[in-house]
Amino acid sequence: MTASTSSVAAVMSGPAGRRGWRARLTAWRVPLSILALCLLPWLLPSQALAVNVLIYGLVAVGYNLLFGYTGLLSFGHAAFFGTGAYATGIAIGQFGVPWYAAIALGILAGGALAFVIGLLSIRTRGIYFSMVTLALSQLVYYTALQASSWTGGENGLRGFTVAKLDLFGWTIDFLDPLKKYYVLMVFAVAALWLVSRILNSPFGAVLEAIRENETRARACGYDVERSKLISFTLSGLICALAGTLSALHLAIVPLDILHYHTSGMIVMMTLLGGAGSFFGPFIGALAFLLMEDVVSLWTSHWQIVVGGVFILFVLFLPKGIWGTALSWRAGR
Amino acid sequence: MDAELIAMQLFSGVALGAILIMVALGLSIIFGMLGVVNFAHGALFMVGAYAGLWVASLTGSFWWGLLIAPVAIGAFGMLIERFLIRPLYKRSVDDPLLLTFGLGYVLVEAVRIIFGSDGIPFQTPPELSGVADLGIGFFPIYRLFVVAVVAVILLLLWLGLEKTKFGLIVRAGAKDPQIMRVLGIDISKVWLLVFGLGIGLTALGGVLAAPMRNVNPEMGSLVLAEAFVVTVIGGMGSLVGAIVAGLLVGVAISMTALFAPEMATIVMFALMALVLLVRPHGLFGKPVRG
Amino acid sequence: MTKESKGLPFLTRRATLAGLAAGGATLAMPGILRAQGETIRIGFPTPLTGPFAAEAKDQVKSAELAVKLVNDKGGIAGRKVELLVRDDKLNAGEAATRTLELIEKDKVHAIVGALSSAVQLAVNEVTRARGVIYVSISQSDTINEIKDFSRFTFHEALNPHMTTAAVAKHTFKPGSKVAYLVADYAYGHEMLRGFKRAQAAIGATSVGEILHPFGAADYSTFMPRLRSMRPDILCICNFGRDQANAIKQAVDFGMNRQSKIVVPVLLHNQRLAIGPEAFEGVIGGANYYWGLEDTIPAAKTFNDAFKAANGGAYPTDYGAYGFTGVSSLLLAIEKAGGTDTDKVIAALEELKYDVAKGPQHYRKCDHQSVQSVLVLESKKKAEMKNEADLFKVLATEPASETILRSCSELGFPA
Amino acid sequence: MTAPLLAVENIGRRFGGFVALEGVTAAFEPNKVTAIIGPNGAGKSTFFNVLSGVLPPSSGSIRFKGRDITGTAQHRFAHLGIARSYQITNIFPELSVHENVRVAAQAFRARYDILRNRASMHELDDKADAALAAVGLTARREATAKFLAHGQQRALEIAIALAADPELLLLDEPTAGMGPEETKDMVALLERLAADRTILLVEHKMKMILGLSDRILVLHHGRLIADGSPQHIQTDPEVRRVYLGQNDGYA
Repeated sequence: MTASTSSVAAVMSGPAGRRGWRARLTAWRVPLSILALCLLPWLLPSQALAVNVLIYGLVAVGYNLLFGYTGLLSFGHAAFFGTGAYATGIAIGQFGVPWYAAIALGILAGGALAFVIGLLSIRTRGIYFSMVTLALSQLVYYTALQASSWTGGENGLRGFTVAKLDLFGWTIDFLDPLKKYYVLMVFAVAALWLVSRILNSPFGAVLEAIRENETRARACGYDVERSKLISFTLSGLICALAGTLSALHLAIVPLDILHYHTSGMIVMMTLLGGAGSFFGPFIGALAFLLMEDVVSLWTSHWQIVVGGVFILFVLFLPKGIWGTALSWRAGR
Repeated sequence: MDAELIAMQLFSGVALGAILIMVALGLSIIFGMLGVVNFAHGALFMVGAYAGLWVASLTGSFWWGLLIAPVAIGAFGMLIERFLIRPLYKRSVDDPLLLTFGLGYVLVEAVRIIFGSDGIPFQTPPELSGVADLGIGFFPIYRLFVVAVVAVILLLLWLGLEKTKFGLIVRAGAKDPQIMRVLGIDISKVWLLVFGLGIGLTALGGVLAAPMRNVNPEMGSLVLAEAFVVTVIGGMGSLVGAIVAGLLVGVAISMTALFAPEMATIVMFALMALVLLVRPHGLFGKPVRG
Repeated sequence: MTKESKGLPFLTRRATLAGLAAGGATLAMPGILRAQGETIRIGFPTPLTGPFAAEAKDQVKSAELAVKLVNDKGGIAGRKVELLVRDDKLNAGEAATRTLELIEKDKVHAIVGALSSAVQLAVNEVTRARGVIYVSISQSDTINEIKDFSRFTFHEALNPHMTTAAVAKHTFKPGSKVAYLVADYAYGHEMLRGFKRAQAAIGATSVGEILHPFGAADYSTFMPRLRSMRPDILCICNFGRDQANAIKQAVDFGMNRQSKIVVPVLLHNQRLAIGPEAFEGVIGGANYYWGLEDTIPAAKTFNDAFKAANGGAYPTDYGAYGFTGVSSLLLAIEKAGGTDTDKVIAALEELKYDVAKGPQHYRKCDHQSVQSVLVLESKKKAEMKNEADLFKVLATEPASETILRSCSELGFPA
Repeated sequence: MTAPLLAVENIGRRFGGFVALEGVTAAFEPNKVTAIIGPNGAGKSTFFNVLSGVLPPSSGSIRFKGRDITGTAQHRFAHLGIARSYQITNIFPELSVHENVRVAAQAFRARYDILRNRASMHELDDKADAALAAVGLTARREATAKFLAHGQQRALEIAIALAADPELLLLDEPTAGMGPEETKDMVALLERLAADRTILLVEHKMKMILGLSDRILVLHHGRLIADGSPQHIQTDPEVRRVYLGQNDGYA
């Protein structure tokens, strides 16, 4: 699936202007994302849902860097998402660290874990890579369950509600859902900008080369393992950021955030929207959460609908919503 | 700790491993032959248990459930291979994995709709209930029966693989899929049967587990994780690996249960991580090239 | 829910009278409130999907019954009551999101619900920060402690401490040898702590404790060791599926021949799911059992109303929480004469209610509902008179603060 | 004699008990075309894989420009100035033709740079365009690589190797699967390249090798059995014996 979704990516690497609308779309992708995110809370049924789309969209964007652009199917990204959240919650709740420093700590903790898990897992290939990431992330899950004096165990982490944000003499009411959304959005946008930069950078080209043909990339003179490790770590950093935002938003960290079901959900969202495309992950998160929200209002059997839709996508629209839309427009 | 207790503990580890082997074997056969990582394997284990229960309640006999359900679910597995997985062979190896992941969701929810989300009692068949005195301690007769059934299945499987033409093809195909094309064998038919066999085995595991663990829609979730651990430790695609690792994990869990019981789940994943770091392709697996 | 209106009298005339006597606000300014006429909205997050879906559905039915009974008699001061049910999927993160939605978008006046310790603590955190009243209906000791205290939160459910105290009182004897199989998470540890305190008070002895991983499917590996401890009583301190599987496998290993199996909470729906054979003779605590109707009039009234509204089905233990939780809240709103948060809190703190299981009230310091604890024994199949005739009521531990931890022990200033 | 660009000494390679290569010693002078031939299973691929760093030799040493590079990581070989192409087309299928070559050229400029915009690195575009021009693919610059015809993909394969501007070019059957017309184009391309580069190639097409090579090495059962000019090899009795009855070698 990773290979088939990347004609989008091929276009991006060409010099701007040569491919008309697609190149323009690429050039404007960050401003367009900002615009869409600004409108999001006004378009969705609730602001809490908008924040969730923001957070899960960001996780999926981080995940996409590894899965969509580097071609590595990790089943352990819940570990970085969760570690970011736990580190932020613990920093605020147990050490009284200010919120912005707690965000930084959360990112660092999740990134450090990603580096370690990456170091251990990128030596394996293919399906084994998926399995090792799954196993290591489950170890993190059970560790969090056992270390209940730090994490709250199965009860989850609590007691770090941030009601007001103080910054440069300004005070923002963080309980106001709309203000909260826009504050969190600033961080998400910064991450999106960074991802866009990475994709446009020389390193972005290396990742795509590795995804397309690892052997050849190595023959061309790239240290494939090292590049994968960097990609893995960057991906983990972004997921960790999403985790810190989730902690600030919910004011709790549920243990489930570390479970492999969360990893599976991240994979599903990314695929649903379109792996290997810039907008895909966000669109996937939006579609997934909206579907779950709407379907669960009229039936408690929402899982059969979500699972069924996912199967249909794998079978018939492997490029995901956005990837398919792009190919239609391109007439291919 | 006295020796009798340790011996009992070892024995319960083996009994635990027996169910793990049933599930992991199917997972491993399917991966070895088709290159498909079946994420719906746990869900099909659960579906097998429900099917066994349903047949048993219709016929009034556990034995019919034990006989019919695995065959029926194996046939259902063939339908899955034919209509959902076959279209994906030309694509990336990730696609069947993702599809079966979605399929797991659908199967669990379908069972909730049909049988309710609560779980259903599954009584141990009266002729197998009660405990037996093993000399070192007491052990449920039913669990002894499970070990025996699994041993018989393994024996049949071994005979089938070693002594039949189909077995020859499967063994050759697991080593090198290319060779079947050369020999002019219709691979798609073999794959269909292998997938059905793998699913039948996990369904049998489900029926066997039902009288011990009751039946509920989520029973496959933990089993899937355990089966992955076993298959990865043994080496994906290796049948001997699945058997050895199944016993290894069973005994590891039971020994941890004796000395550090709260670590009994974590030990499984730690063992898996350790094996992978030392031997990335598992104890009996072949290295992946690429 | 069916719309049939049988003109049932409001269940708790006594409670209503108590409310009127204490507050009197309803009579004083009904005009203003009626003019307002805004619907009273109560958010109800509960795990409609997942392993406790059956309990959740019972909770919803019971909560809807409580709302219907109030609406049938014209609402509260002319305001209708609406129950907004949301699926929390037994996931704390999901529950927090749904609660935020209920507060921010649906502008609910209060929240009732949750069915696990983690979910309950998550909802507690969200409502505490936003000053929204929350009636929690799930068991936990943690939530009683000062660290998680919210003055907006009231605990309608039993907690592990009181349940284990009651169960131990009626099962442990001086000199009993007790072995424990405990789920290794907060709730399991809380139950163990409760039992051990009671054990010390009674003069029984512990012959061993085994912690098992939370959510395990197979308990066979613990059985040889438990057997070798030769206990008189085997206390299985876990919940739901874990409990069902642990009991079943203990019976498979013949543990029930050598020991009495005791659990803190005996679940109605788990007993239905596993069958009478495995549970035969198992003793455990409960907040409610429909069989109470023989001795308690309020139970009879509740059972009849529930059966009338739900095609003859009997209410269950966790279901009853939905009824008692929502009813107590509505009584307090009525007493406070509206949905003003501080007034409703004051009313809840003063409230004496008896809506289903005998007298209850919320303790002032931690807002724990002081109530009776039933000690039940699972019946033999042969003794069951009908499908719902599951348990024998061995004892009813009366509502009293003596089986609760003291306020100072929980960290509240004296 | 000029100093050799590449020299291998007593190279051996085993796979478990199987000896794929044994005691191969040879030196390669700059700006020469050397062909490596031998029947199937002679060890040509293994030899190529050792020379390009894919497999470390089990014994012996490799010197490049006088420096011992035995055991160097594969990706370092490109940086030393050794580039290779593959027998089975080995390109980046979903990337554009231009990007295929550009990313190869980039390996020497920026590998872990995440902050610059690669669109502004014009010298890489120019380098890629030059390599594309050299193999005659300029017209297909924007096409997605997987949509190219087979012959064009083989040319792209060479262009990717050329983007590194290597001193030593290792070509593994550059004309594999090509028709006569495409082969002719490829030979012309190789002749142009041979002017200022050292080329080692594995080939089966004898006519082509005889016309193109300055020197031929013959491997058999992992051993070097002949080494010399095309004329010399044609008359070598040992080579004739090895190839007797093996028509496929003379296609």
